[in-house]
Amino acid sequence: ESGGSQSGSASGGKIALLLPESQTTRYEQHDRPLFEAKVKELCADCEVIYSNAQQDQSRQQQQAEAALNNGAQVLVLDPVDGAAAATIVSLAKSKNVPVISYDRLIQNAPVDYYISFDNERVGQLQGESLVNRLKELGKTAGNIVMINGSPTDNNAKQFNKGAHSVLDTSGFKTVPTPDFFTPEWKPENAQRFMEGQISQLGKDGFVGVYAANDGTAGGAISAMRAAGMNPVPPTTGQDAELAAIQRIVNGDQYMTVYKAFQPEADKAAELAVALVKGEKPTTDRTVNNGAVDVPSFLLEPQAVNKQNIKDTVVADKLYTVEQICTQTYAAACQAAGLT
Amino acid sequence: MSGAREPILSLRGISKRFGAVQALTEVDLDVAAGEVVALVGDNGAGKSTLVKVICGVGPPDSGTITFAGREVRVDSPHAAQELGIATVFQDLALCDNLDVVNNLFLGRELKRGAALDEVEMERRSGNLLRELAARIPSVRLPVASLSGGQRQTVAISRSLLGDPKVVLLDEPTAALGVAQTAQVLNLIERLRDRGLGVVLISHNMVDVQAVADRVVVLRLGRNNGEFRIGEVSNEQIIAAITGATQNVVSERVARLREQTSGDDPLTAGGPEGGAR
Amino acid sequence: MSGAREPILSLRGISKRFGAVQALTEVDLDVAAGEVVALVGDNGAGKSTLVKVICGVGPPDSGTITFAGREVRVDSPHAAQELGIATVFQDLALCDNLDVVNNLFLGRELKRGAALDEVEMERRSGNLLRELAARIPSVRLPVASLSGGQRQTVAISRSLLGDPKVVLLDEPTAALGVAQTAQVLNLIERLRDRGLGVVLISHNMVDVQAVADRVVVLRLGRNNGEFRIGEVSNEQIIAAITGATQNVVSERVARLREQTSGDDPLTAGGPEGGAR
Amino acid sequence: MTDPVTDPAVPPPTPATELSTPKEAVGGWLQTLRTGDIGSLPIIIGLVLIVVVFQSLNPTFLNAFNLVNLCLQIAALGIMATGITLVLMLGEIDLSIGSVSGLAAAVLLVTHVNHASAPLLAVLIAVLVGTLIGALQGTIFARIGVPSFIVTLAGLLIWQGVQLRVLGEQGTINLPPAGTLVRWAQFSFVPRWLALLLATLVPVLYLVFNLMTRRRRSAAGLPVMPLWLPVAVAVALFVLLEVIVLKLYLDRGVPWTFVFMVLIVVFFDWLLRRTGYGRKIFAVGGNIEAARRAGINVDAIRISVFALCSTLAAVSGVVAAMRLGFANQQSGSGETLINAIAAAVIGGTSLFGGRTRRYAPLLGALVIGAIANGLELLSLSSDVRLIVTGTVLLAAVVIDALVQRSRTSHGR
Amino acid sequence: MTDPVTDPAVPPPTPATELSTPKEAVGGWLQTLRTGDIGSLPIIIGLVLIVVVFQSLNPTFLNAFNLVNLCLQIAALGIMATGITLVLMLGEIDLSIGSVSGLAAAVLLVTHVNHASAPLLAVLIAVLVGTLIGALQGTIFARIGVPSFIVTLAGLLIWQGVQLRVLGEQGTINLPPAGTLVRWAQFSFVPRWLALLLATLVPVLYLVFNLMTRRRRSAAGLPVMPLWLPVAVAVALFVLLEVIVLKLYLDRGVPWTFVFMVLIVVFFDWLLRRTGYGRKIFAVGGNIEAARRAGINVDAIRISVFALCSTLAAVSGVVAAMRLGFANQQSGSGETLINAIAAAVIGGTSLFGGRTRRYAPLLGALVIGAIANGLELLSLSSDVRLIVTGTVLLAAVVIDALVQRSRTSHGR
Ligand SMILES: Nc1ncnc2c1ncn2[C@@H]1O[C@H](COP(=O)(O)OP(=O)(O)OP(=O)(O)O)[C@@H](O)[C@H]1O
Ligand SMILES: Nc1ncnc2c1ncn2[C@@H]1O[C@H](COP(=O)(O)OP(=O)(O)OP(=O)(O)O)[C@@H](O)[C@H]1O
Ligand SMILES: [Mg+2]
Ligand SMILES: [Mg+2]
Repeated sequence: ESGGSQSGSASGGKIALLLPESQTTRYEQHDRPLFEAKVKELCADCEVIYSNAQQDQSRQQQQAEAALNNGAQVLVLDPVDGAAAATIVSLAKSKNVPVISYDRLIQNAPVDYYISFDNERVGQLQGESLVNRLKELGKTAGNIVMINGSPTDNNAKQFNKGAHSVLDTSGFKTVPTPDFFTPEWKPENAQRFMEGQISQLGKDGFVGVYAANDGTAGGAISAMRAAGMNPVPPTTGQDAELAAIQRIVNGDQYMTVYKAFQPEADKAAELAVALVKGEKPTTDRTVNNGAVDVPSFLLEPQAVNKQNIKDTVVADKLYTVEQICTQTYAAACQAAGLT
Repeated sequence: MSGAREPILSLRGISKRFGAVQALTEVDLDVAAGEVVALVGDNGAGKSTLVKVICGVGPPDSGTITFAGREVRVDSPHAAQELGIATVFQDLALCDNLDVVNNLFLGRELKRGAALDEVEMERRSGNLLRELAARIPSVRLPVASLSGGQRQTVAISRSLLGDPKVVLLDEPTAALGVAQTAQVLNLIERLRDRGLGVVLISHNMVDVQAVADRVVVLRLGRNNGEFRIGEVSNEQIIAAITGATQNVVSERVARLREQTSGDDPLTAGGPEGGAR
Repeated sequence: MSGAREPILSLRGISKRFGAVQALTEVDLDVAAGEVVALVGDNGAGKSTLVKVICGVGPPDSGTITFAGREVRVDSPHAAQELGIATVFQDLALCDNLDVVNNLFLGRELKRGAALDEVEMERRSGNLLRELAARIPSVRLPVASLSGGQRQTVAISRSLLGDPKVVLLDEPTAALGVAQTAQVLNLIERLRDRGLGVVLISHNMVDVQAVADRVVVLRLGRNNGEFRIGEVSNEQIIAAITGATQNVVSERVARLREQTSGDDPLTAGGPEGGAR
Repeated sequence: MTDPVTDPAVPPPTPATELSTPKEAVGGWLQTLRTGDIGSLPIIIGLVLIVVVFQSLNPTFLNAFNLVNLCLQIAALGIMATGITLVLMLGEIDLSIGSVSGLAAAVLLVTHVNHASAPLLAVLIAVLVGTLIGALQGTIFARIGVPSFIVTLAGLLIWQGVQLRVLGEQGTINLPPAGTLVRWAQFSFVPRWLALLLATLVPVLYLVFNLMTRRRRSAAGLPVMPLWLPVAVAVALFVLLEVIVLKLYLDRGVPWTFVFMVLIVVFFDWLLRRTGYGRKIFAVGGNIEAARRAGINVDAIRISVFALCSTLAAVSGVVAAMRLGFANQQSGSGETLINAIAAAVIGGTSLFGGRTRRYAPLLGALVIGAIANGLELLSLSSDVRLIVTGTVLLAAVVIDALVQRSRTSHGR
Repeated sequence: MTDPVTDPAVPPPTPATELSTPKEAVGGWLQTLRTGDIGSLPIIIGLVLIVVVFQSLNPTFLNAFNLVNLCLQIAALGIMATGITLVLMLGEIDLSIGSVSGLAAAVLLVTHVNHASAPLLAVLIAVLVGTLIGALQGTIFARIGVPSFIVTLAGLLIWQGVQLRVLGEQGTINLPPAGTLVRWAQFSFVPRWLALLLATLVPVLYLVFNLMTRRRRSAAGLPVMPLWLPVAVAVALFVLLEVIVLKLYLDRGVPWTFVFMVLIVVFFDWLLRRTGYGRKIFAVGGNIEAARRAGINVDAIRISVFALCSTLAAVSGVVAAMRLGFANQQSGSGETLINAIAAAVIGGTSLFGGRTRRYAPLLGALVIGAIANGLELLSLSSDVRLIVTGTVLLAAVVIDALVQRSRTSHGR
């Protein structure tokens, strides 16, 4: 038979961690080290096989095959495309390897567990924060420029759906129609799009900007500042990148969505180690993925703005105050009470 | 020999312009079957351009081409081949990445079922080249590695493969050795005897005098005289080519004759002096 | 004329192999200043290969090159140029995308400050080409649009620009018209008179007899005899080239003489018969 | 100065002997081996080195399971590389192949899943879409004269747009997990006996054809290779194939998709080298003006080659979709294009046209596939992975370049 | 048959007259215009059409604000396209420019922000990194003989890996929002008076140089263009520049980054066409063997061109980062590479080497920039946007191809 069963001793088990991309910092810089650390802590001689699919589903399939070949006993799979990862699950099933659907839900497949923040919830959260902020500023109507993620990324569609569920009933109007999706999530593309919107609508033609993540938010903000808008209208983001936190401190970006990677990674590691040891942990919730009700651990994403930076990302030790408050942002930090 | 006979190929009023350069102006040309017509002229006179007009590589701006009594449009090399016009180009036009056999049979490969019949092509190539006294180390060498004369031999052999009715040879012997030149001249005579029409472009008056029946002179893209071999001296042809009786060639001859006082250096070495 | 004089260029035991083809075997060659050496041989004899050895384009596998009394390594065209060796290649080697002026001055452009002096280069090009009786419509045409002879004239002019000590001419007149050929022969004589060493490769015995001082014969990549002009007939040279006294050339001559019964067609047309 | 001396060592100049003495023939063959057709050897050496390195870094690399995976992984790549090889042979480029493969995948899924066409019909439609696209692009290139780079760059964008359109709202469409298509691409393997039979037949047939040609050649008085050569090649081939097959059948065996890809590579190799059509492609790529003057219909060749390339890209997209079990907006995007061209080039296809080595797409796909596969086993972080991939890729080709270089300095 | 008749209409064959009769000189110049150097006209027509179409679809397109944005948007692209034009002139390719630009951006940010280097020093270091990379890649290509496609493909991967490494944990690094670099790239505009002065000086200088050359030519007895031509061009140029400048100063004005890009394009155009170095690049791209035989150090040319290309890619990356205000892992990825090559090709650079039109990178960048910019104003869905982009791109080049084609059928 294959190499899969050759090295499968119970204690020194192998756990595969399959992550989808490296273009945003979170996976390589947070999820992976956190996960690996937790596994080490729980099971000293367990080994983590790590792969990153660089946004390419077929590569992820290849990586899953490689992991199984390497003797992985659990797949912790964050699919590039949740709707498309069923093949990997069936491959794993054929080798009796359990699959944990990590961060993104694998659809239409007999997945064993699901740990995540809900993508649609992220979109909702962005929409809610934006609308609340606008109301705070005394605005009840106007255009919101919407900058979505990549047109070829299914997750971008889910963020978009969540955001629309809030914005469409808020009294504000999203522009343009149809929705703009940023090719490749590239900040440069978002920047150029925003510049076009400013020419189109005028600098006073919109009240806020919905940007799907921090990269596109950064591009949009640069466009607005270059057009001479200062301060810029409230702008959303996602991922809690350090650069975004700094922009928030500086008052350029209004908010970002922080998905606390630590609890998510820790939970996944616990679960994986348990599965290696042959245990079957139970959960209190299930999510239907089209095929089965998947036992699930659902974590709540958090909106981060100038007010709660200290209580969220700093408290979680994601960033230290020194990291955030470099010389450039020292004054703004002072003002925001970050010291 | 010819003259009265019906021409197989007949051009009337051919003109062609490249941007600011008027390469051909109202040129006429007749070739009869079984006749060798030498087309001569100075560099840039338009000889190669005329050849390209006939063989469909560079169709004329105006003028008519009559082939075997019918007016034809030769707007592609393929059309010319269909008519039975074979050409050796001055710039050879071989595929450097293909070997000798493949260049010879390019466009008219021999088949064996769906695949090529390499064995038969190779055999025939060998025979064909032997006929022209070619010195080619192997017919499986890419033509890129052949010497100038070897390439020219390949190009000449190529033109004989398709059983043509008219053969256009644009300076076919320019790069050939003495033996190979003699073979090509022999070959031209054989072609004439088989009833083909041959157009030979050459700067070598000895060769022209040796094999041509008629000489057509181009000068600055226009017809500048036509002669029957045997009724004309080299001096007269050269005068028509250069457009003056007093020219650098006659001057050079005169000067050398003076220096060597009577012992004409150009024909020194006995009666074979003329053979190149 | 030469012979006793110290050679400016001297090759000893040059061998070169291309895969299975032994192109040159232990070839020797001497050229003195003020001497024209004709290098003759059949197609594929290795003449062009020898030229490429001398000018650094295709360094030899073994053998030595002595230039002006010093043994030298010529492993790049640049090295050859530094020594003062200029070459006209059989395959011309012009840049089709550049115009005549730029091809002429390629690698030795005239400057005016940091930029090129286009005006001066154009002026000199015109003069240079005029000297060779070139018929070129405009020196600003890309060489791709020139006729065969025009290209050859450009290549020859190119070699004269760098004030060389030795000039290698690989079939320089192959594509030239009668007037241009005469000019190039005149030019070769002028070069000799200016004390340059000239190596002339040609298949045309008339030209060889006209300008060469000495003839070196290559056959199948080896030295096959050396003659002084004036002491040798064309027949003897051709015999050395083809390796037999009874050969296709002599046969052809004999046959034609028979047919035309005494009126030698190769020299028909008066004493100028030898001029091409 | 001296009288002519006829060197007695010089053979008589009868051309017949010059063309066919057996000694020279062998020399000529050795020459060919040393110059042109040694061809694929350096890249095979590169491949072996890659295998050795990865195996030493992670012993699971040469597992039967992993080798079967490798076969499955490179099927789509090899097919696409075959297509682009044809275009590169013309000295042109087709940037649209990735998008075309993605569009074909989308069309397959939509017709098969959403419109419930029979599997074969859906495949046919998807492939036909590729053919039409290729013919269109080829025509714009050949007839209007827009550079192929621009035509196919426009294609890259346009067909990706169409792909998004075809997939519509759904974004991702799954194939029925137990359907014919998925089964064929993921779970169909050649029966062991058949694989062993094929592994025996191939060298035998090679030998038989070789001997037949040999006979015809001697009958025609042409030089022939020494007899030991085809025998040695056949034996080597036999041993290699048997070892591979036996190894693969420790796991699932030889996938049909892999066999399919190899058949495509072999067929197009035959087409290029043994048919008049292929010869014309060589000619157009080598010297387009010479080809035109030889009466070849250059436009027809160009259009047909672009059509073939797109067709193969579509086939590749279909195979990839079947193997993945779905198609989405990303099918065919990203590195698909560059990997295919890289495979062709690594295998020995010149970007300048007119030159390619035997089975270039297969060898190139093996190199790229092996690198990707081997690296997956090493659990590297993204940055290191990228750096290593680039370095190994370069290293695999350097051997080839060095061999070429020393060859050039010996005269070719 | 007849005696030779010397045609009286034929001019006497003294070559002197053939080379320089004024009539023929004008003919020759018209010829040049019709054949080679009409050059950029068709693509300018394409550009005008694009502008007309977009303006009619959305009248904000020709807004001063939008035009200023367009200038800002194409600065980085134009610089990168200038670099790749040099490589394309050799008939080679550099796939690594995107990665190099991304790496340069990362290096800039890390040195400037994390290690607090002075802005100029940081820029210098980033650009130098590009130069070194280019020299390295060029050397591997020229000396070892690995095809440039493969060397730079390896580079594409390796430098992206290094970029990730350099950016490290943070992933995204902000430039100080009010720092020198951001200010220069986003908020620095040429003063109005200076812009107007330049817009006047350029045509005047053009005319002066032209008349000086004219004088030298007649002094040397060479044919000259008719006098009205440079005057007409200068007047047209003057009007065009004034209109554009006046328009742009309805908004912020002419950005310095744009001026910087134009200067780079003009400088390299001059380098290519007016210096010995550029002439050597033409020669190597046109016929490498001829160049080698002319004594040109081909390796040196190749290495230096790759170094220049990477240097410009790095400069482009720096400009892009400054304009964006930050750099992340995506800097330089995706379409950056293909857009740069496309700009060069659209502008009239041949992929086969040895041919490029005047100011090709600028014109190409304008076309690509205008299409992208115009489409942003149209609110299209992603699929339609892709399709339209591809179609417009193709359409912009078709005019050019048609002109070329009719020209070819007239003999060139
Ligand atoms: N493609 C072209 N573009 C522009 N001009 C051309 C082209 N081809 C030929 N010419 C010009 O047309 C004229 C005639 O050229 P052609 O090649 O017919 O001369 P030729 O008589 O064959 O001369 P040669 O004896 O040197 O071969 C020349 O002045 C040449 O420059
Ligand atoms: N690059 C090469 N590769 C392989 N063989 C070559 C190469 N160059 C020349 N040869 C071979 O070397 C031999 C000599 O060639 P060379 O060009 O020197 O002949 P040549 O004397 O100049 O003939 P010609 O009179 O036809 O120009 C020929 O048989 C040729 O096929
Ligand atoms: Mg000619
Ligand atoms: Mg030669």
